[in-house]
Amino acid sequence: MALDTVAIASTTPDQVQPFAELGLKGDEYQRIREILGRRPSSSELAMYSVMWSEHCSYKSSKVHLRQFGEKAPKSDALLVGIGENAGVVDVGQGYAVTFKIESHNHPSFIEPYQGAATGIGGIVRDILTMGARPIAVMDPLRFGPADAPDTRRVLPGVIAGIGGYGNCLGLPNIGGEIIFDQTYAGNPLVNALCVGVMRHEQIKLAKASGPGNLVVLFGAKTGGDGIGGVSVLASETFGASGPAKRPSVQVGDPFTEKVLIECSLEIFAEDLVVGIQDLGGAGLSCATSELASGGSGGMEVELEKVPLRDPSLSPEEILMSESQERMCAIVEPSKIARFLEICEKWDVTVTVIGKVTDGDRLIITWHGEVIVDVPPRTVAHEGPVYNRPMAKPGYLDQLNAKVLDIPMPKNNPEIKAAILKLMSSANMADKSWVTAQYDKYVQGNTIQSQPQDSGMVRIDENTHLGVAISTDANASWSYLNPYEGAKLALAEAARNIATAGAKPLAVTNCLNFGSPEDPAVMWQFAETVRGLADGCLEMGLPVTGGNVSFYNQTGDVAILPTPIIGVLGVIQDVRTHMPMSFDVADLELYLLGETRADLAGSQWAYLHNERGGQAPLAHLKNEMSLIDLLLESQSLCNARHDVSQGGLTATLTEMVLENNIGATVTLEGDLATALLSETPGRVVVAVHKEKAQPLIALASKHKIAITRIGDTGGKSLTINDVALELNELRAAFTGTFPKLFG
Amino acid sequence: MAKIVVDVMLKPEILDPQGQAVGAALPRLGFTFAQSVRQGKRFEIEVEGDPTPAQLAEISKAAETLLANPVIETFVVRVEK
Amino acid sequence: MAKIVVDVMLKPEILDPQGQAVGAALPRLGFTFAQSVRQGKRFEIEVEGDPTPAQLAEISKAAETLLANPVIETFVVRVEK
Amino acid sequence: MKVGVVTFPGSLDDQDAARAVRFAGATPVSLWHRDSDLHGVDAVILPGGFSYGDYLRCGAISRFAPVMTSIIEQAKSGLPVLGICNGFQILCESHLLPGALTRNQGLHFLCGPQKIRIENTTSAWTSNFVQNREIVIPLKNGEGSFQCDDSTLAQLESEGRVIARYMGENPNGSRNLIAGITNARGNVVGIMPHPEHAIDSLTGPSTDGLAFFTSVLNSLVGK
Ligand SMILES: Nc1ncnc2c1ncn2[C@@H]1O[C@H](COP(=O)(O)OP(=O)(O)O)[C@@H](O)[C@H]1O
Ligand SMILES: [Mg+2]
Repeated sequence: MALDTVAIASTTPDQVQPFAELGLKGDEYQRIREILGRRPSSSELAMYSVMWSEHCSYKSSKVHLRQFGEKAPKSDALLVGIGENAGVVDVGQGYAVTFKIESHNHPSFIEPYQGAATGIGGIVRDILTMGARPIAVMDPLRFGPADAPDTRRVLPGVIAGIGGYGNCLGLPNIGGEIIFDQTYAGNPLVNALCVGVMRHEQIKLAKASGPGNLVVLFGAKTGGDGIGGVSVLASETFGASGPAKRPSVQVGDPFTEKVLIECSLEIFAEDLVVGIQDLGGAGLSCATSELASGGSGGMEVELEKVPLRDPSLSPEEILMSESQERMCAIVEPSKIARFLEICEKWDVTVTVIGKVTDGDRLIITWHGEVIVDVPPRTVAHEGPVYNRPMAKPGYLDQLNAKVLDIPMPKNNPEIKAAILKLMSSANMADKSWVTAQYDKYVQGNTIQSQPQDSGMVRIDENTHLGVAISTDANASWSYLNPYEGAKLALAEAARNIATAGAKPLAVTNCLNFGSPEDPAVMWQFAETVRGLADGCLEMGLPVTGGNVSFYNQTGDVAILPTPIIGVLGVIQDVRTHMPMSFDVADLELYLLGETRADLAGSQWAYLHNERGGQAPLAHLKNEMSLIDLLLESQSLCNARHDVSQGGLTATLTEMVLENNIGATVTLEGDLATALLSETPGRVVVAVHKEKAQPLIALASKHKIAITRIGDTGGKSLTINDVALELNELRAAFTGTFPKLFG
Repeated sequence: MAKIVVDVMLKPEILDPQGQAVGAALPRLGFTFAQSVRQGKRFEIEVEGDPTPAQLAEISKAAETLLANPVIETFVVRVEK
Repeated sequence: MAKIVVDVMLKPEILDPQGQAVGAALPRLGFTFAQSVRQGKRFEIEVEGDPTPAQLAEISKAAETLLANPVIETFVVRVEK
Repeated sequence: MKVGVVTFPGSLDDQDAARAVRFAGATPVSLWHRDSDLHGVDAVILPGGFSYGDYLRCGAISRFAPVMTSIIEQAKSGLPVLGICNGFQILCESHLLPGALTRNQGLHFLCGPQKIRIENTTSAWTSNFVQNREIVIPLKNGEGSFQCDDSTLAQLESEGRVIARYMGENPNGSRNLIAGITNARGNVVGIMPHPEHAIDSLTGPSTDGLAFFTSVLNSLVGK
């Protein structure tokens, strides 16, 4: 079959089109016909089908995500909000910071190395697109059971991919998470966060304005990557002979991206672009329609000018290709010469493929024939919106009502065994087998990285201004109560910023869920968004952007609802940052916050396959007081560490092992509960003796419970009458990953 | 001792940044003969005596599961003297 | 179009951790026949028409200066149909 | 005193190297890979990173950059040159230093603080160290295993050209635990771990790395 043009489409209204194979519903296809007043050409069909996919259009989540705008707290810090490639916040001194999380879950299951690598590549381009220099990455991850054979395939590949791509870009990896759970087998979560910094006046937006301005494509050549789905169109176009094979896997080239970053930054520095957009999901379809839609609407593109890696690509395929390491800029004609010169300097392929017009249609031609003629807003921003049915899962009440029946350690030998068991379990064990594969020093601005509570980077060497970021999610709690779970994750991330000495400022998120077509999953999602929006309002933190990943499920079984919450904070002087571990003996140890019997959803429950019970409730007022206390007591403390998964056991173990200085601790009440409960809102603090009184006074001012729990020093962690030699504890803690993954 | 060779190459439709880099470097050094360069892996496996067909089949199996990733790569097994 | 192949292998005396890792993994997967495994690189270079002896000499030159590092590697150039 | 820092496409630690030069009290001058003019610098640093993506072999493609032609020429007549990590790989590929750096024995990229011992304090880049001083600086690479034939190894050892050696467990399979070497003249030094990331204890594991950069200033003044 020959080229399908708009002219042909107008005269062949009855031609049958494979919209269902492209994932469009019957009524969605009808809507496209109504918008265009005719059937779409095959190129238009390709564009609408990708842009109206769940991934690009947010059709199931949009009605819920609105709350982030509606409930948004007043914040002077927000410079660019939801809707752009990434949100931007003001961090003072004329600096703006942009950060965002994206998921690359499914591709990482298919081809772990390339899937994860291109996940990093994609989020870095989103940050670059805002006009910012990317300065660090983070990687919250979830896998199936640690000892499952498939995890042994997926995890090392994912780690190598994240390291391989991020290291080659020269971006320090400053944090992340690795959690294992049965529900992630077959659905690993590979979320990637990037943070970037720029001056206020350098912020760039995705808009094509100014008729006569040029549409410029630069970066890698376009190949057939990631267009498996569109091959139905290609096969029609090519007829019986069939197109060359199309890869379903995208392969990344970090070197090309590194050069693209430097080239783009030089272009930005000389103020040579009017608007810019990266090419990610849906490739050119997305970039052209979003740029046009962001401006006044008119754009003409000559598609045959796109430089190809594979000359056999059809126009439909070129529009949908997800080849990596490409950008699309809008450039004034008077600046194009300099633009091309900079690309030449960096050996970056660059082509003018079209121009902005004063019309309101996006028109794409192929060797002179019009193959696309659409109102761009209908492609990019006015896709279908669904209010999907939702229902609280039937099992939940019963699950919440369950009285926990977990074996608790009863005597000293059992306590000791429990500590070793917990700290050597894959979820709690030392992750340096992973993090040693990531460059954390590059750029010379990393103040904190793994295994600290949050990652921290300096953004100005002279004024010492810095930012801290933490990502957190507790899917076990979200499973028991998605509304509270979202708030708790937010609180934890904010707390992790404050323990390090930074003030929480803004929020990003990546919402990983099962199928939105399952009312129970949709309910989990809606409750999560409601919880996060309420929580952000209460804590005064704006949501600046994020990402939704649906369809993470195997058959009927969805993953645990996993809202990864990222909080960004500011620290005026990075030299005052607070590490998680003490490096001297004879400090006093205090616990801030109260411990209750919160074992539901805990790691100890997980180790005993207990999923039931009631998640703790989030007390955000209290969390905010705790944060105030942490920020005000900065100069009094020597070290402090958040209490979260694994309870006090994990906090104390991590503190003593980090610098190899032990501690003697005395805990009141039931020792097993004190050690294993995961009550939120707690922090362990180490202070010099003479600073203890002022700290206690501040705590009482902020109405935060403070308990003296012990002293630092020695070569063991001794809790009441249970003594663990640091070497023994270390062996348990550090042995697990090398044993599992070599 | 016989030598079994397994050649593993990226499928032609898959981006090969390594081959591209080499292809771009050659002309800079004055070598202009190459139309395209692809880079792959070569495994040399030594076995005792002449390899039996069963052994070769086993090696193909190993190539498929370990030496190559069939999602993005193809491979060829052959005996080299 | 002809295909010229350049095989590059580490010299036998140079440590080959990749080959070693494959060699160690094979028996774990139930393949017990391998005496030793070495991993190298394979370049496939496409040239216009049948390669002339002069072209092959040039390719050998390119292999020596760029594709292989003679300090640690050896190489073989051949034409493949 | 001007110290050139070369930027290849894919160089990553060039800013860090320039910062280290400043910390040491000299002026960093950035040199572009395509530019064969060295702009009158008194010494040159080839920084870490993945020049040209480190495809093929680390440093194999960079060696042919125009700037390297000038550096190779002037190094032969005594210009102090320090190659860090990727820079060390480039120096070996350029045959300014013997041997080669190959894939880490554990096959992973490895990043972390590394203890090394400075064993040669006569080179242009190590003269400010005390002999056998043990220092901690970051090691971060995927291909840092130093390999050479037996006779080269014997020569390096007998001539005292091993600049630095890894302490403790061998992190990557390097022969004789070699972390860095120098040429016979002592002006060209390659080191796998990163002294430029250890000049400020706020961002690095120590300040032990600074002496590499002050050393070259001293050796230049002494001329
Ligand atoms: N969970 C979420 N919370 C807040 N904003 C979101 C969320 N999911 C998506 N968004 C916002 O919706 C917009 C579109 O997202 P997306 O299509 O992922 O952007 P891109 O294609 O640039 O990655 C972005 O501004 C993004 O920040
Ligand atoms: Mg984007």
